[in-house]
Amino acid sequence: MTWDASLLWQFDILVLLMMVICAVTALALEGLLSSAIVTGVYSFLICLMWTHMMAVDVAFTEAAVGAAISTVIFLGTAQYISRWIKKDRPGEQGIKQLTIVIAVICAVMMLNATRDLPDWADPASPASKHLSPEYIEQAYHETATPNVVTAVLADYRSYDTMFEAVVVFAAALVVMVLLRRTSHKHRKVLHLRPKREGRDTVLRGAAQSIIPVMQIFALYVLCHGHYSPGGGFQGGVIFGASFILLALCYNLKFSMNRFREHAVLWCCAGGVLLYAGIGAACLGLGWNFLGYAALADLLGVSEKMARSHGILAVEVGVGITVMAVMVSLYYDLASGGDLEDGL
Amino acid sequence: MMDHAPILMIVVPVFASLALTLIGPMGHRAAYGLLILSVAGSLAAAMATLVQVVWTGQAVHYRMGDWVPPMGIELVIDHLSAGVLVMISGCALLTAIYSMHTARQDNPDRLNHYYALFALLVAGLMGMTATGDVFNLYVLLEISALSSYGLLARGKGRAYYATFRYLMMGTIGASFYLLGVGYLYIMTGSLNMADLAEILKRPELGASVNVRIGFTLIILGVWIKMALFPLHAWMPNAYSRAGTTTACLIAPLMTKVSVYVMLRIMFTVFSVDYVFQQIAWSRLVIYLASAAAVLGMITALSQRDLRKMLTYIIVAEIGYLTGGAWLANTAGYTGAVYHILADGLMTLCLFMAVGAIIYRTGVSTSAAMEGIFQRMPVTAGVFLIAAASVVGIPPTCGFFSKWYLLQGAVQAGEWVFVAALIIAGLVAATLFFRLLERAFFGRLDDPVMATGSEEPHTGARTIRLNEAPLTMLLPLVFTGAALLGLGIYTNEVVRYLIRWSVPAGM
Amino acid sequence: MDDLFYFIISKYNYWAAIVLLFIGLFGIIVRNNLMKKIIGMVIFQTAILLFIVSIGVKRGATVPILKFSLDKQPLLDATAYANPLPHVLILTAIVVGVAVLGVALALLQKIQRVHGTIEEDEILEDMRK
Amino acid sequence: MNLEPFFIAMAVAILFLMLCNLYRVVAGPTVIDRMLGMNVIGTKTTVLIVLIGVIDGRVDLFIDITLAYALLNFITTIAAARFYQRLAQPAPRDPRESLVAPSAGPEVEEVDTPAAVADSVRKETP
Amino acid sequence: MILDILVILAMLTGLLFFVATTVGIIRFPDFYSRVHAAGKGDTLSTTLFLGGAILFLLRDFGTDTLLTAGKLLLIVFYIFIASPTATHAIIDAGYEFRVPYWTRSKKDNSTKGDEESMDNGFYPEDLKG
Repeated sequence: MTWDASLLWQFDILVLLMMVICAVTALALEGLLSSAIVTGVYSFLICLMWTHMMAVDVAFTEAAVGAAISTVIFLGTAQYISRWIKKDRPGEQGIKQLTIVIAVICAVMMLNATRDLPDWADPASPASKHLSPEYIEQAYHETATPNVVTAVLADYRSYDTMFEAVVVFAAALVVMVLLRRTSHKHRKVLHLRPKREGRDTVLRGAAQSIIPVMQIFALYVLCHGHYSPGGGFQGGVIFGASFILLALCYNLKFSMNRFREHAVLWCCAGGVLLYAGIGAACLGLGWNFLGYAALADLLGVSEKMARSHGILAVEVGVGITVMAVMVSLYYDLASGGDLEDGL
Repeated sequence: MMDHAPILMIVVPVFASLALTLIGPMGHRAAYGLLILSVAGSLAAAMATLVQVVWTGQAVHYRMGDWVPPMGIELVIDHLSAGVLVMISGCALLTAIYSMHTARQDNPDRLNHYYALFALLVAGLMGMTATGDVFNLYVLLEISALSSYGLLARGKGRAYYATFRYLMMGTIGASFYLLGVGYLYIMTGSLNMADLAEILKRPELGASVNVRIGFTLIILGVWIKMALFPLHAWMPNAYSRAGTTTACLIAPLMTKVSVYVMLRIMFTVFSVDYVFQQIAWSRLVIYLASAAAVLGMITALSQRDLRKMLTYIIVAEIGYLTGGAWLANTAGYTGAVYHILADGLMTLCLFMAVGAIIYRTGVSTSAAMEGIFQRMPVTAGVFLIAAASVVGIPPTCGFFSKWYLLQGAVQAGEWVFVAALIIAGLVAATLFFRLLERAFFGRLDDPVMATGSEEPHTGARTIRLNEAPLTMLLPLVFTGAALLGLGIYTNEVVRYLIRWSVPAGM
Repeated sequence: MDDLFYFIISKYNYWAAIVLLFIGLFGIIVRNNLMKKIIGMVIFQTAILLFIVSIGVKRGATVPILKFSLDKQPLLDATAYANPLPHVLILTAIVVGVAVLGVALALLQKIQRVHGTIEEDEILEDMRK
Repeated sequence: MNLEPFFIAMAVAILFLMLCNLYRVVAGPTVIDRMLGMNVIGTKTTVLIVLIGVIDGRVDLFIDITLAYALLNFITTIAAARFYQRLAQPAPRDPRESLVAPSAGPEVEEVDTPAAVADSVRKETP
Repeated sequence: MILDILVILAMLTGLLFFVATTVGIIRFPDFYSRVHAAGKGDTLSTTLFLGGAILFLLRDFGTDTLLTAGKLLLIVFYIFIASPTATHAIIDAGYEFRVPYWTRSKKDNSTKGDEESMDNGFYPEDLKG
C-alpha cells in the first residue's frame, strides 16, 4: 500500500470538486454571461489540475486559451445574442428523458468499469510502459530537444501538428465565410462605443506597459519551446492576445490599423504554408515528408541539429497561424462580422 | 515521385486551399482551375497508389518524417483504402468540374474561400482514409468536419440551425471517438493501428471490459458521424438546405468515409473474432441496420423535397452498408465494401442530376421532375441509370452490391436483413417509379409546375430543350457511365481489390 | 479500510472525468438554449481531455522536460518523467476544441440574426412557419 | 530545513480559500461579482502554480505559465468590463434581420435562370 | 535558516491577506466594497507569496536561480500593474451601470441583515445575467 507516497490527493480532490461545482453551475445559471464566466473559472481549475499532473505544456495551452481566448470570444458573441435563457418547456421532454436514462446507465457502467483500469499514476501501467519510455530515452539523442513534448509534437508526430495548424486555419476561414459581411445594410445590435477619453487613461497606460512585454514574452515562449514548456501554439495565442488587448483598451479600428484584415488572412495561410512548405522541402531533398533530417546538408549541421532547427521552423509556422487565427476570430466574432466596432 | 504519392494526394489539396486563400480575388475562373488542378493531382496520386497496390498485392506504407511506425505516424494504403481513396478523389474531381455554375450561384462573394474549404474537405477525407494512426484519424476527422460546417452553412438562411445541429452531433461523435481512443490507449499504450492490433490479440485484453467500452465508444462516435438510423436526425436538414455543390460533395463522401472508418476499426484494429465473439451487442446491429434501410426508404417516399428525399435514401444505404459489415461473412463484407464504392457514385450521380434539374427549373420539390425527359433528356437519362442502380437493376452496380449483401445475409441466416433489403428495394422502386412517371409523362401545364418553370400558361405543349450547361453535363454523364462500368467490371473489382482486403478469420 | 482508501485514491480521477463527461452531455441534451449547449460541449470535451491526460501521470515523476546533471548530461530515466504522449494528443485536441468553439459561436450569431432567438423550441417554431 | 510540508499546507489552504471564493462566483448576485470572483481565483491559481513548481523542485518550468496567467487573466476582466460599459448606454435594439443572410445571397445570381425571372416578375406584380 | 524563516513569514502573511480578501469578498454587502477587498488584498498577498518563492529560490544561489528569481520579479511587477487595472475596469463598468452604493439605512430596512435579502431589487436587471 503505497498511497501515502502518491500525489497530493487532497489537492486533486478539492480541485475536482470545484470543477464539478463549476460545471453544474455553468449549466444551471440563467444568465448566459454568468455561465460564460463560470466556464472561465472552470478552465482555470482544469489548468491547475493539469499543472499538478505535470502536463505543463497542456496547462500552458489551457491557460492561454481558457484565460484569454475562449472567454473573450464568448463575451464577443454575447453582444449579439439574447443573454437570458428561457425556462425549458415541459411538453417536449419525452425523448430527452429517454436519452438521459440511457446516459445515466452508460455512466454507471463506465464508473463500474474503472475498477478494471490501471491505477491512477501507476508507473507500471501499459501506457507508461509501451511507447513513452522510448520517446523519453531517444528524443534527446535524435532531436536535441530536452522538452520531450515539443520533440514528439513537432517531430515524431509532426504530421498531426501540421493538421492541427490546418484545423485552426480552417476555423478562421469558416468563421470569416460565415460572418464577414460586405454590405452594411443590416446593422448591429449594440450602438457605437461612446467616446470616453478621460477615464480610459488608466487602461491605456496599463496596456502600453503590458503589450510590449506580452509580445516579447510570446516570442520567448515560441523560441524557447525546446527547453521549457511552450512552443508555437502558446506563443501564438499570447501574441494574438496582445492584439486583442490593444483592441479592448483602445478600439477595434485602432488594432485593425496595426494588423489589417488582409495581413491577418495572409498570416493565417502563411504559417501553414511555412509548415507544409518545410515538409515539402524535405520531400524534395529526397527524404519523406516532414523528415527534417533532410535539411542537414542545406544548413550544414548534423541530422540531429537539423531536426532541432526543423522543429523550431515548424513551431514558428504554427505560431504565425495561431496568432493570426486568434486575432481573426476576435475581429469577426466581436464585431459581428462588419469589423466596425468590437467589444 | 511515385514513392511519395501517398502523401502528395493529401497535401496537394492543402496547398491548393492555402493558395486559394492567399492569392485573393483572382477571378472565378482561376480559382476554379486551381481547384480542379489540385483535385486532379490528388486523383492521379491516388490512381498511382491503387495501381501500385494492385500490382504488388501489398499495402503501401509511408513513414511520415522517416520515423519507424509505433513512434511516428505512418500512412497505410491497402486494397480497401486505395479503392476508397480513388472513389473520394474521383467524386471530388467530378464535383469540382460540376461546380462551375452552381458554386458561383451559391457564393456570389467569397468564392475563393468556398473553394479553399472544398479543397480542405477533400484533404481531410483523403487523410482519414490513408492514415494508419488512430489519433491522426481524429484530427483529420475534425478537419473534414470543420470544413463541411463551413460549406453547409453557405446555404440559404435556414441552413444555419441545421448546421449547428450537425456541429453539435459531429462534435459529440468525434469526442466519443476520441474517448474511445483514450480507452484503447490506456489499456494498450499505443496509437498505431497495426501495433494496436498486435497488442489487442493478448487474451487478457480480449476479456477486458474497458477495451470493450473503448470499442463501443469508437463505434458509437462513428455511427453518429455516419448517421446510422436512430442517430441520423441531424442529417436530412443539413444536407437538403445546403447549396448544390456542397450537397454533391458532402452527401456521397462524408458518410462513406465514416463507414470506411468503421470497417477499419472493426477489422484492422480489432479483429473478426473480437468483434463477433466478445461484443455482446454485435447481433443487434443487424436489426438496427434493417430498421435503417426500411425506415429510411419509407421516409424518403413521403418527402416532397427532392434533396431531402435523396438524403433519406442515404440513411437507408447506410443501413445496407452497416448490415453488410456486421454480417460476419465474406459475401456480406464484399457487398459492404463494394457498396461503399457503388453508393458513393450513385449518390453523387443522383445529387448531381437533381442539382442540374434544380439549377434549370428553380424548383426543389418533386414537381421539378415534370417532363424532364423532354426538356433535359441527358440529365433524365442519367437519373434513370442512377435510379436503376439504387433499386438494383442488373447492369448497374447497385444490383451487384445488393446481390452480395443478400447472399451474405442468406449465408448468415439473418432473415430480417434479407427481408429489409427486399422491402427497401421495392420501396425504392416505387419511389423512383413515381418520379420517373412524372418525368416521362409529366404535363408542363400542371398548375404546380406553373409556379416555377418557364412559359407557364401557354396551354400547348411547346417544349424547349433546356439542358444543363456542359460543365454540369459532362461529369454527370461520366458518373452515369461509371455506374454502368462498375457494374460490368464487378468481377474484376471484387477479384483484384476486395478479395484482398477481406480480413483474416472471416 | 486501507484497501478502500487505496481504491478511492487510485480511481478518483477517472470518476471525476466520467462525471464531468456526463454533466456536459446532460447539458447538451437537456438545455434548450443553444449557448448552454455550447457550454455543455466545452465541458464534455474537457472531461475527455482530463481523462486522457490522467493516463500520462506517473507517481513520483516530474515534468517531461529532461533534467541535466552538472556536466550537462541528460537524465534519461523513463520512470522519472511523466508520459509525454498524452500531453501531445491533448495539445492537439485543445486546439481543435477552440476551433470548433469559434465556429459554433459564429453559427450562433448567424442563428440569432436569422431567427431572432437562440432558444431551440422557438427556432423550430420559427422554421415551421 | 525541509519546507515541503509547509508548502503543501499552504497550497491546500489556498485551495480552501478558492473554494470559498467560488461561492461568490456561483452565487453572484451580479455578473460583475462573478467576474471579481474569477479574477481572484485567477490570481490564486497563479500562486498555486508557483507553489506546485516549488514543491516539484523545478520552478523555472512553471514560471512561464504563471507569467502567461498574470498577463492574460487581465484580458478577460477587461473584456467583461468593456462589455458592460457598452451595455450601460441605453440603445434601441433590433436583433432580427431579414431571413436571408446577406453574405450568402443566392438571389443575386439566380436571375439568369428562367424560373428566377418568373419568380421575380411574380413578386413585383401584386 | 534565516531565509527559511523569512519564507515562512512571507507566505503566512500572504495567507493572512488572502483570508482577509476572501472574507471581504464573501461578507461585504455591496459590489464596490467587494472589489475593494479583492483589488487590494489579492495584489499584496500574491506579491508576498511570490516574494516568498523568490527567497526560497535564493537559498541555493546560482545563475539559474537568479534568472528564475528575475522572472518571478517580473511576474510580481506585472501583477502589480495588471491586477489594480483590472479592478479599476470592473469598478468603472459597475459605476457606469449606476450600481447603487450600500448605505446603513438600507441595511437597517432589511430584517435579515444579509446582502442576499436586498439583492433582488438592488441591482440593474442587465447585470444579473
